[in-house]
Amino acid sequence: MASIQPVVLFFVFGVLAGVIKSDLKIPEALYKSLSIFLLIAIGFKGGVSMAKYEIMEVLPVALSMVVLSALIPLTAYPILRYLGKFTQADAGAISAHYGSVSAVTFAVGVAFLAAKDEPSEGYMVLIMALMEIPALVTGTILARAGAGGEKTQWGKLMHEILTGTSLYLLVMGVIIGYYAGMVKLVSPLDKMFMDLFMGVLAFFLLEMGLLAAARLKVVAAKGVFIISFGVLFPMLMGAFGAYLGWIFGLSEGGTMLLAVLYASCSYIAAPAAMRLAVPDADPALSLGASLGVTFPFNIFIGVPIYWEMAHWFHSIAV
Amino acid sequence: MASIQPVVLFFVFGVLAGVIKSDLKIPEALYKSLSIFLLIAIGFKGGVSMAKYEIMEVLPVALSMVVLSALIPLTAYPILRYLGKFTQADAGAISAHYGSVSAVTFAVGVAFLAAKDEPSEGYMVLIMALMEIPALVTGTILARAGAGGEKTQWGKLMHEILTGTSLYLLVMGVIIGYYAGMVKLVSPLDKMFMDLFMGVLAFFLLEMGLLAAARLKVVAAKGVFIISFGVLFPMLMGAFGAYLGWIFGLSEGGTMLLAVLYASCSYIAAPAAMRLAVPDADPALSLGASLGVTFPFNIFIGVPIYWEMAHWFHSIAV
Amino acid sequence: MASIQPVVLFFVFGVLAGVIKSDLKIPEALYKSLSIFLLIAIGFKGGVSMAKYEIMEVLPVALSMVVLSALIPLTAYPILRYLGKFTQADAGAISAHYGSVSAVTFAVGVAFLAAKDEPSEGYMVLIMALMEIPALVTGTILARAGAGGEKTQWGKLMHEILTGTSLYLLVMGVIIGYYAGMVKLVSPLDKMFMDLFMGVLAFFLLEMGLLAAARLKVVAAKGVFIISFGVLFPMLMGAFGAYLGWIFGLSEGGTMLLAVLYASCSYIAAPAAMRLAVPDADPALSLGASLGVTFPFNIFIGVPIYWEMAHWFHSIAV
Amino acid sequence: MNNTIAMKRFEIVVGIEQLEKLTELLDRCSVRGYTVLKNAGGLGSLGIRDPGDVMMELENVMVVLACKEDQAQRVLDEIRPALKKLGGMCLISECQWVEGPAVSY
Amino acid sequence: MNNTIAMKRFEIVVGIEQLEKLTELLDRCSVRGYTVLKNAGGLGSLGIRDPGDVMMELENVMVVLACKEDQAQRVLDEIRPALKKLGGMCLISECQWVEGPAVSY
Amino acid sequence: MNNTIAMKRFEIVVGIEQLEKLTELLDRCSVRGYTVLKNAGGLGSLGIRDPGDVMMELENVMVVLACKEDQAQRVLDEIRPALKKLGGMCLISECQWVEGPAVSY
Ligand SMILES: Nc1ncnc2c1ncn2[C@@H]1O[C@H](COP(=O)(O)O)[C@@H](O)[C@H]1O
Ligand SMILES: Nc1ncnc2c1ncn2[C@@H]1O[C@H](COP(=O)(O)O)[C@@H](O)[C@H]1O
Ligand SMILES: Nc1ncnc2c1ncn2[C@@H]1O[C@H](COP(=O)(O)O)[C@@H](O)[C@H]1O
Ligand code: NA
Ligand code: NA
Ligand code: NA
Repeated sequence: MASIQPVVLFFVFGVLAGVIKSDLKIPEALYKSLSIFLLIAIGFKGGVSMAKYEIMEVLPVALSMVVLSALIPLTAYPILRYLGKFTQADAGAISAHYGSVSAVTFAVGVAFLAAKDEPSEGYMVLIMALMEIPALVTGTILARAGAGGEKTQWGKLMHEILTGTSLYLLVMGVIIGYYAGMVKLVSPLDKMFMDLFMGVLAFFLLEMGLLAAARLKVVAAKGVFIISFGVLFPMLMGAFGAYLGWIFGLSEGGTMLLAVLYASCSYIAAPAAMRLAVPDADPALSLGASLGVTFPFNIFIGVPIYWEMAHWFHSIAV
Repeated sequence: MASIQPVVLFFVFGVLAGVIKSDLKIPEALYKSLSIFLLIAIGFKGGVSMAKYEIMEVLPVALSMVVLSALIPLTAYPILRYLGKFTQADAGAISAHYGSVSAVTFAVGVAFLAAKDEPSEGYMVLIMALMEIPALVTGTILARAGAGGEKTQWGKLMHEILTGTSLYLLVMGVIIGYYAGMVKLVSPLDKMFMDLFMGVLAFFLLEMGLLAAARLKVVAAKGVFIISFGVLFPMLMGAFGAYLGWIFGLSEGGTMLLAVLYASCSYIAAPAAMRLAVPDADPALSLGASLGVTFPFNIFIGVPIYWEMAHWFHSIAV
Repeated sequence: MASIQPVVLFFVFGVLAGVIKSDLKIPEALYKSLSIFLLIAIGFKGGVSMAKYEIMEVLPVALSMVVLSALIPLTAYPILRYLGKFTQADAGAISAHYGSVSAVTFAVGVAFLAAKDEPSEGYMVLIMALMEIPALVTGTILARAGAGGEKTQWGKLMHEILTGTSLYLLVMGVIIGYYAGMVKLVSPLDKMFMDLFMGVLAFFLLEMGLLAAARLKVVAAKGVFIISFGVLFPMLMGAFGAYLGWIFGLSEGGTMLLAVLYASCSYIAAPAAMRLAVPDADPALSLGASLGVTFPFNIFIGVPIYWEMAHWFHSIAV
Repeated sequence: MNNTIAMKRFEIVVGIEQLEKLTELLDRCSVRGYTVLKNAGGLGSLGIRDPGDVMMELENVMVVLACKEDQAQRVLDEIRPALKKLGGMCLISECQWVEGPAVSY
Repeated sequence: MNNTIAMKRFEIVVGIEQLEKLTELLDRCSVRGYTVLKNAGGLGSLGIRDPGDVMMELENVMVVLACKEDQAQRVLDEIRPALKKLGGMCLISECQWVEGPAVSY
Repeated sequence: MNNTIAMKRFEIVVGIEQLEKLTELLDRCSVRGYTVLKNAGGLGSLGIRDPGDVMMELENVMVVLACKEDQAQRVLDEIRPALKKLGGMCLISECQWVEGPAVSY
């Protein structure tokens, strides 16, 4: 009954390497290659299992959960702006990060379920891919509404959001996986995108550990509020996600994954979009909170808690 | 009865990413690593299945097909020079590209056969590796014969051709695969070079799509003749290859692969050699045609057509 | 009854590519990625099989073999200093290289045993990881004792040794593998770290061949003594290692691996440490000997010889 | 120095996202040669840019350009107003062009 | 040239392991802008350094820096003694800074 | 500026396939120091070269070199005729070498 999976130990050793100043370095090209792999593989896996559903049956539910995720930045913003006393730009940018999702946290959640042999809905991946859109749009509006300065270039921003690498690769993976599932030609591709998934995730988490160690130092200097926010806000959103999942009748595994999506926050797509949309926000703040605090919290403590939440909701009624 | 394999969808999404100007980028080091992998793996696979033949039995047939492939540039040249009105340098360089082969197109052909469970001769790989030689030599002669300017440095050129990365890796793969097949030690290496083949091809096709999208734009500006050539000439050569394969008594699968070899054209070895041998040729032209037009044509439309051709020849007589 | 494994042919082709001046190049990022993979995978494998032992039972034996390995540089130094007439700095630095180990040579040894289906003790990996420490410390003392110049910065050096990439990744691999073995969650990670091991090793050996070809040229210019040393000293140490392994009651496979560890020499960790600790030593000399001479000798000739040695010792008494 | 031509040397540093605009501008000035060094980092009014930081993805390019005096004035007239949008830095110094076979200035 | 300010241009090459110390030194001189080019190689008193040699792992960085005369003197006074520890090379030349929107010197 | 030596600064850009010939040439002139920046691109008489274009594989290198006047004349005399074969560009400018512990010029 091991609650810590071997794969997350790679993250621990990455952090440790940063802390003890080991000269361990992951080549930039490897980091980028692994992240391309993970996004495609996550999408592909989801797409293959979506091939088992009538797509039109699940779409309304999936889209509802995407639309409702706009509530995340709307909740985060007032907390950050009025309790945290952040500038409008920073509060909006951080909201966008927390409304968005972390594919790697999701992957750790999937691995957690796999170790427990718990099934989940394949279309959670599609929700993940699409959740970026309301989060980044809402966050930008919050950051810019009424503010002076240059006008937001919405065309450019929407292009960045809709064609951004992570959304593109996830959706591509879903479509190809779905097609492969339909025509029953998953087989030679699964050797790469499914069998190697966990091993690639291990490497990636090692690098994430190195990156998080560097970020944590920076965010610690930004004060205790942002750290508390990085721990408490995901718990709140995780509970909200679990509640929604239960309401919408997802399986226990799916409920937990929705909680993970709501609780996790972005450190790839959101920073790129916010750099463009809210250049006056401080990226060290949002990245520090999401990568330095919330990401480690989620993969170690959050994921098991969200599982308990899902379990609890499913135990109250049939 | 799916005629489009999931793996070629990766190419489609690569092109699409280029068209919609997604910021998706494949790290250069990944692209090079994947191409090294594919060349070794293609060679290795071929070598392993060659271990089943008496090598001296197949060598004459294989070499004949290699020698006959010199007819490809000899056919292409007058068409390009007199119908297409290209300069001698350009006509020769393009001929060299079309006489040479594309290992990735070949790989798509192999995947097509695998999905149909059709066998083919392992030594087709050896033919592929060696076909570069007559093509590049003939193309250079055509480009330079009688032309003034600096003398062709044949020593340097032959060194470039014979030690060039793609020929070297293919031959190396064949030899190691052959040896491994003979001593029955294929086993731990196949986990890499066979099981992962399709997954690696998927990544590679994604990048090829990005590259082709960029090339197509350039070649489109060069006029309609080169685009027509890029579609019609491979069909002609594919038919010729299928005819030869049938004459030489290859299996249906082998016949189709020979058609693919004759029809496909190079975008890695040939550009490097032509840069050296025919520096006054315009690489945008030859690369644009081979990568922007013929490559996509072959993997989507050509491969199934060459299969039908092989089928047709084999149905006329026993 | 093949004595040469297919995987070492990749090394041969790497050397050949260097000799014939092929333009084959392995991207730097790939080389670094593969070496990270190999170190983790070697550690992981060892850790998984260590999970079968009572750790406290094997620790004393393992540590003894580590401590005794300090004899290697102590033997090498006088030979190099007084027979070879090298400077104190060079003799010390080369001693450090030969006292240390080569993870890839070890991997070739493991592959040799795997092809013979011979078992070995998993904790050999731990010995390998730790052997760097006495070798580098002893080598540095030999190089600097009594010498003038700047004082050795022991703090910095010990930090470099203890947090250096190879030691860190090996130990990390061992710990995660051990944990995964204990909680019985090896399964999804083994698809990466075990199944692909040989394929990755193949790529790595190809690059090692390229590197060795370049190094051999340099070391050849340094005279015949260092080349003889690079062949004979490993044989001596291999015999010593085999003797120790037999004394300590290791299995035949384990005895052979200990011989390999004692015989092999470092070309990654030691150069980095010596650059820091003995900057006045000539790295072309130590690297040339270890990578250009001893490494190829060991993987082709040494490994089978060490196996015979292990066999011979085990045949004298029960 | 013999066989050399007195010229102006421009050294321009901008964010890589501006490179296309910059080369278009140079094309408009009919510049016939320049050298591009990517993967640059640095410190400026917008803070630190480090291309090795995979999370931030901030990269500079340095463009070095040699041209004759009159051409230089044209480049300067075009680039000065453009710098407002491009950000970054532009230095001009004196140099001697060593005459070779090709004229790419 | 109009709208330009006469400045000094520093061009410093050191081993990458010294880069942190160098930027700290520049910070101490209150320098407000510089450009860093990594992955440099070269020949010097310590022999050849080639960042492409995976076994040797020797890499240089080039730091380019434009600043006003008074600032330049301060940088020179700091960097000259430090060069002893840093190794490497430091060149100074004249240049003109093209005035842009931001002042990062 | 005190403690500095007046020198010539060479800035040479050639295709990477010519780098070996160039460094051999510099060796022949007994040059004792230079810095090499690979992965450069650019525009010249032979068109655009972009090391990021994996299909074309065209890469430039920039070599920066500081040396004393007399040495400089020797380098110039050697490099001017060689440029015909090497292609590329060579600029010369004035600079001050900051005296450090090592003499690598
Ligand atoms: N005027 C110039 N200013 C800066 N770099 C140049 C100039 N002309 C040529 N170059 C560089 O030299 C390389 C080779 O030039 P070329 O041999 O004329 O094509 C080009 O790719 C540029 O990187
Ligand atoms: N004084 C300077 N010296 C050298 N490079 C500079 C200087 N000021 C700015 N830069 C470079 O120009 C880039 C953009 O500057 P900025 O737009 O002011 O942030 C910086 O990241 C530096 O690489
Ligand atoms: N005369 C020079 N011209 C250009 N670069 C130099 C010169 N001398 C040294 N360097 C650079 O400075 C680095 C360190 O020099 P050193 O510490 O003398 O080995 C060298 O690797 C070169 O990149
Ligand atoms: Na979220
Ligand atoms: Na062909
Ligand atoms: Na040893």
